[in-house]
Amino acid sequence: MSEEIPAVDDPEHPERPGIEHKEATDSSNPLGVDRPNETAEDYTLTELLAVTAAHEIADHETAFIGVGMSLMSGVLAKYTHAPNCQLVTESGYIGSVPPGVVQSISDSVLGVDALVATDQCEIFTDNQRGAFDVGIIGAGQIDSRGNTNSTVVIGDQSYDRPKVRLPGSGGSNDIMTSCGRTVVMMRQKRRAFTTDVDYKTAPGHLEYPGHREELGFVGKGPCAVITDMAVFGFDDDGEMVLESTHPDVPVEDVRDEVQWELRVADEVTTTREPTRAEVAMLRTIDPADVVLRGTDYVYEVGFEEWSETVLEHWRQLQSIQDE
Amino acid sequence: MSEEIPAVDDPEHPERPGIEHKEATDSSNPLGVDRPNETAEDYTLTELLAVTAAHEIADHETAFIGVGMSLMSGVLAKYTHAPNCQLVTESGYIGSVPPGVVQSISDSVLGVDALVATDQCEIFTDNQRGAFDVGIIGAGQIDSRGNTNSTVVIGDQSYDRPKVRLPGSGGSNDIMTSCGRTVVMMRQKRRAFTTDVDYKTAPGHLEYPGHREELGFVGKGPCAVITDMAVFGFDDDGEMVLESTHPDVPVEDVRDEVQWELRVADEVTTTREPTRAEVAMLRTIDPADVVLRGTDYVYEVGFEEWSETVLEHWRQLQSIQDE
Amino acid sequence: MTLQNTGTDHRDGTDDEPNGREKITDLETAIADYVHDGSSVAFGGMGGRDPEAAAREIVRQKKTGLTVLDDARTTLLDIMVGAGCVDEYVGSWVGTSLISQGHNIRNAVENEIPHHLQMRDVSNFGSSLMFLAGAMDVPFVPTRSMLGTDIPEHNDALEIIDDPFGSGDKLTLVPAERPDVAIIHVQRCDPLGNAQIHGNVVNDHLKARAAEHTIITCEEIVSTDEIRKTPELTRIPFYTVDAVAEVPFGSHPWHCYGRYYADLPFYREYGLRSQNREDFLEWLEEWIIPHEDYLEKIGADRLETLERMEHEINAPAEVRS
Amino acid sequence: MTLQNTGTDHRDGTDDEPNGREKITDLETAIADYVHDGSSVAFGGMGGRDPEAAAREIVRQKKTGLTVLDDARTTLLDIMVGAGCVDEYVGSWVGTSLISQGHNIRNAVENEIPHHLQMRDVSNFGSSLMFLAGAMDVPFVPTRSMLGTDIPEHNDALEIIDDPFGSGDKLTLVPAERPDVAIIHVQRCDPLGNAQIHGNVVNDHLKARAAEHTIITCEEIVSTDEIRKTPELTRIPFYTVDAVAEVPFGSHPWHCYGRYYADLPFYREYGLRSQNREDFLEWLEEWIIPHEDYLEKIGADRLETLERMEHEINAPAEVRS
Repeated sequence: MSEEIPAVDDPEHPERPGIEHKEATDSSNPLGVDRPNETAEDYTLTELLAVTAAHEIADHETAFIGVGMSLMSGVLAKYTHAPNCQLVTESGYIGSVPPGVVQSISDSVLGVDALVATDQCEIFTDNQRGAFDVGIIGAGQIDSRGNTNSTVVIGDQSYDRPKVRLPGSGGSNDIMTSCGRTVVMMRQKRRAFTTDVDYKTAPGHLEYPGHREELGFVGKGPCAVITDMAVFGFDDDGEMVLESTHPDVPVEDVRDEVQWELRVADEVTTTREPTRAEVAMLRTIDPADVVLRGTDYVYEVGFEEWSETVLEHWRQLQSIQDE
Repeated sequence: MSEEIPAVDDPEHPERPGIEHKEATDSSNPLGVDRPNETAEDYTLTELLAVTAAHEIADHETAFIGVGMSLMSGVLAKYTHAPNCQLVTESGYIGSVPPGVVQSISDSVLGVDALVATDQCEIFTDNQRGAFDVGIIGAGQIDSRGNTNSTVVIGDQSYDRPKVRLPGSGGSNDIMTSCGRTVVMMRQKRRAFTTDVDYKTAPGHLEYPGHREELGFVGKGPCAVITDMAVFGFDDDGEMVLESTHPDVPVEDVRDEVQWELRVADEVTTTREPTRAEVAMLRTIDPADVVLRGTDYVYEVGFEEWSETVLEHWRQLQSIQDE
Repeated sequence: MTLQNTGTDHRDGTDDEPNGREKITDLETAIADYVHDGSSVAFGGMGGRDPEAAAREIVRQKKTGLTVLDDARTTLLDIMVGAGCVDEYVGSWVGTSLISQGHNIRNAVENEIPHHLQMRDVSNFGSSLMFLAGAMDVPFVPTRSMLGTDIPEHNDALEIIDDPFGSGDKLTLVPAERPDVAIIHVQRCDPLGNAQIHGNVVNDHLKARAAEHTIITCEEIVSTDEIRKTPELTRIPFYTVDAVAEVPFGSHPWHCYGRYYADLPFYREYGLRSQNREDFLEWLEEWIIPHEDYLEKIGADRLETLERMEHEINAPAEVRS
Repeated sequence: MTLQNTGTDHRDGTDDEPNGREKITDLETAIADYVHDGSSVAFGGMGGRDPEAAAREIVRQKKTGLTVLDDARTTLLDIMVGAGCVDEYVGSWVGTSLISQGHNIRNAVENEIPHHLQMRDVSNFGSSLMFLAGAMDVPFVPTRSMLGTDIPEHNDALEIIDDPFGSGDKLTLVPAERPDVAIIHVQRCDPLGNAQIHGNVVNDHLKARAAEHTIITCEEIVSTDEIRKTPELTRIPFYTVDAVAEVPFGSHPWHCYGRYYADLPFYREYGLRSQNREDFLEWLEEWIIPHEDYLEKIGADRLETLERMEHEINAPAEVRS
């Protein structure tokens, strides 16, 4: 890339994009919502999380995303403040414009208008080379240095016969190792924010400052953790720092859900609330609440109504895109 | 592959196909030549070599071929006795049906009707895995164990500043290492059939019996050497053995062009001569004698006549293929 | 070594098939011929273009003791584990998606029901590389993934070394895996086994190459001449393929890019009914049937709707090739 | 590390280009910006789809001290070596084809005319793997090629090791190469740098990924929407590309699959005129000119004939995509 573009190993680069309010442009309000930049009157916690994660993706960035909330945030970013970001998925699609909710990592909505359809080995080759700016992953446990566990909750048992078997790394290890920076989305639970993860699946800031560099990683590791209560960053030591709490969440409540002595920013802010435009767009991307509210109602209605509902949503989003 | 098909590491496999006369079928005489199986009345030495090499490819085999004589032989095999062989070229085409002479390894005639258009790394990955049956390569020097040199004639100079710089390995090293068996085509010259090659580019039977197996090679190495005077095989020790001489070439003349004490088969035969059908087909593949006689006349005629001649040949071969 | 030799006994002379040896068979025969008790198996796709029908046929044929060598794997593994076919899984991710949770897999790992499932974890890239190494016939391929984590601690097959070129970097060596059989579902394939993939490829090109045997199931068998029109899409060449079975809707209930969308209501029902053992066994009874019967049970209208949905978002194959 | 960051300063807000940052430039600027004296360069194609116009532009801009990191390389290397641009070549094969013999390369290696050309040999697979390792950002990739031969004896960058997994096999480790710049010619590319290749790919996808910078020259710049119709053909994605220049007939006198056939009479003339130094210098004088002038000198009729020839054997791009 040309000289003036900061590189991943440029200390400036892994900084997260700002989330200050910007003047809405047409591309950030494609639905034509009234007063698009005003705080939404009603929004759910999940919508707040999706919007917060979306703002971790800046315009023109390549964003390595998975299913569920991760992809929802990527699609929201692309339809709002980051129209030139390009989405990358590990199954082999780059630059697609998904017209709706994604159910699996090879969901054919990820093929819609893709720039590249290739294989997984090539995607992760490029990831290892440092081609991607930001990744968004999930995890079951996390420690104060952002090391995550999505493999096993061992408890007093063993890896082979654990208390809870989780899905496994998927791409989360590879993304945390090599992606420019990584955002982790998790539930804020004391048992999950642990002093010692049962199994280290993906490398956060590892054991000590400089540990990642020693191992030769091109990625800068976790830059943010977004939970249902708060947003955390990481300080120069690689320790998690509480940056903001969601509206009406006291700092103490967050502390209670963390096993270690939590570092807290000098000025803990309140997480920026979603705008009217953002909430409207989210509801257009996922009108059936599959991701956002985790409800199954669209599947309960029977096959015919399901298929008609899905088709209708696709057409709606595609018409936005065509404009 | 299914159980009944012999594997590369099956000792039976690397045996070369017989070249006994077979009843001509339609596919082996697509030009409809009279008395197709009779020995051609007039043929050149180069035509003899091309036909001899073609018979090293059996029907249904995958043949890894290069430009020039190697490809000419592959195309001839496909148009005559081996209609189901599939040609593989290192630039990334598999299964093409070239309508004429090939000028480079990415010649677009190699793209004609290809089954696969892929990359070089994948072709050599498959080669290393043992996917290909027979390769045909050239070389500048060869020793009694079939080790070849196509890199440098050093003489009393050095690798860096050699007497003669040759083109280099190309794919010949990779083919000799991993292809099921390899045929080498060379000029019979005493200075080329040497007791010690100046530089070992491609591995023949290396230093001693079992040496290839020790290194873990999947390919069986050189199975035949075809020159302008003779055809050689290799015995169980990995030593070259004179099998046949071309018509009117005495065994002694061949010995004179070999630096070592040549092993000679109990019964040295005369190389089978080309048939009328084979010579007719060769002249259709290369009517301008670019490969077969090494003449440049088609380029001397001027651009317009050249292009018309080439187009005409393509159409002729394509009409054969369509039948 | 078996990925070789489209050829056969060279001395048996001519063969009248103009395009070489044909490999067409039916699904039942393909599974019976290549998947045996104790086999290691890799499946293609990844929550899309998965060979679901082939996996159900494995269950129907009551194969046991299988090792699944894979990347991320969803429904078909959960069904096979619940049915008792699988002893070990080597891969990067198990589970399903939003609306189903891999209940059988958890039950096997945590509770040994129906019996214990041995897990050997790698990352997704690790999974690609184990097939790449197998495809290349080298003992390993190096990566930076998995360093500093517990993945190599619990997967003895992985080695950590110092870069022999002296950079001071550490590297994870991912050893080659060579499944006994790879089963890949694609949109189209010719009788010789030239398999074309529209859309994303995941690790299918590598699995077919790494495996000792490869079964292609496809939506449609097309002529070799049809393949020649778009040689760039032939990601799996004939010489890596042993059997070709035409299995329309072979990925149902998952997606097949350009052909049909995922049947998510069906999939959700599986998620609900796999939550307890008794319901799951009933589900097996109901749905582990020959593929033709399965499709009939789903119903032509429903399948047609899934096709219509996919064509709404991605151009159908006849337009694309 | 430079293969990264389509992004830029995230804080500079919106950008009105609907499809992201455009990278269109002209050939002269692209070469001036990315190829410097002493640069290491990899060229795409291989006796077909070679970036001949780009190489002539390098000669025209009198770049010196270049290292060419490559696989097999023909005319363009011979011209550059004869013109004194190149100090070192790392690759698998040099020369030309049937009717020309790489006279300048031999003259440089054997006789130091115009100055010595340092050679570092690898096999063809070795060449693919040095770019694969560079693309993967690992120090090496192992292979069985080159074992038992003199290639590693004269190429100190290659290492022979015993398989650390204890198979007893030896392996050749091919070290990563990262050219300063890769120059790849393709049939079509969009303004973002999504480069599509029809027909064979050779090592181009790996070279673009291994290189610090990539210049795409293309027959035709097409819209991003056009690229989206056949995403399987995008072998070089935008994030590996720095500059895109539309250079019609950019591979002349070589072939460009689906576009035009090789101009073999032109090529033969080069072969004849490069046999001695004086004739070669005259050839340089005559043909090292801006690409537009070059094409005019070749003549529109002749170029059209080459297109007609190629279309006779391979369907043109507009039919294929």
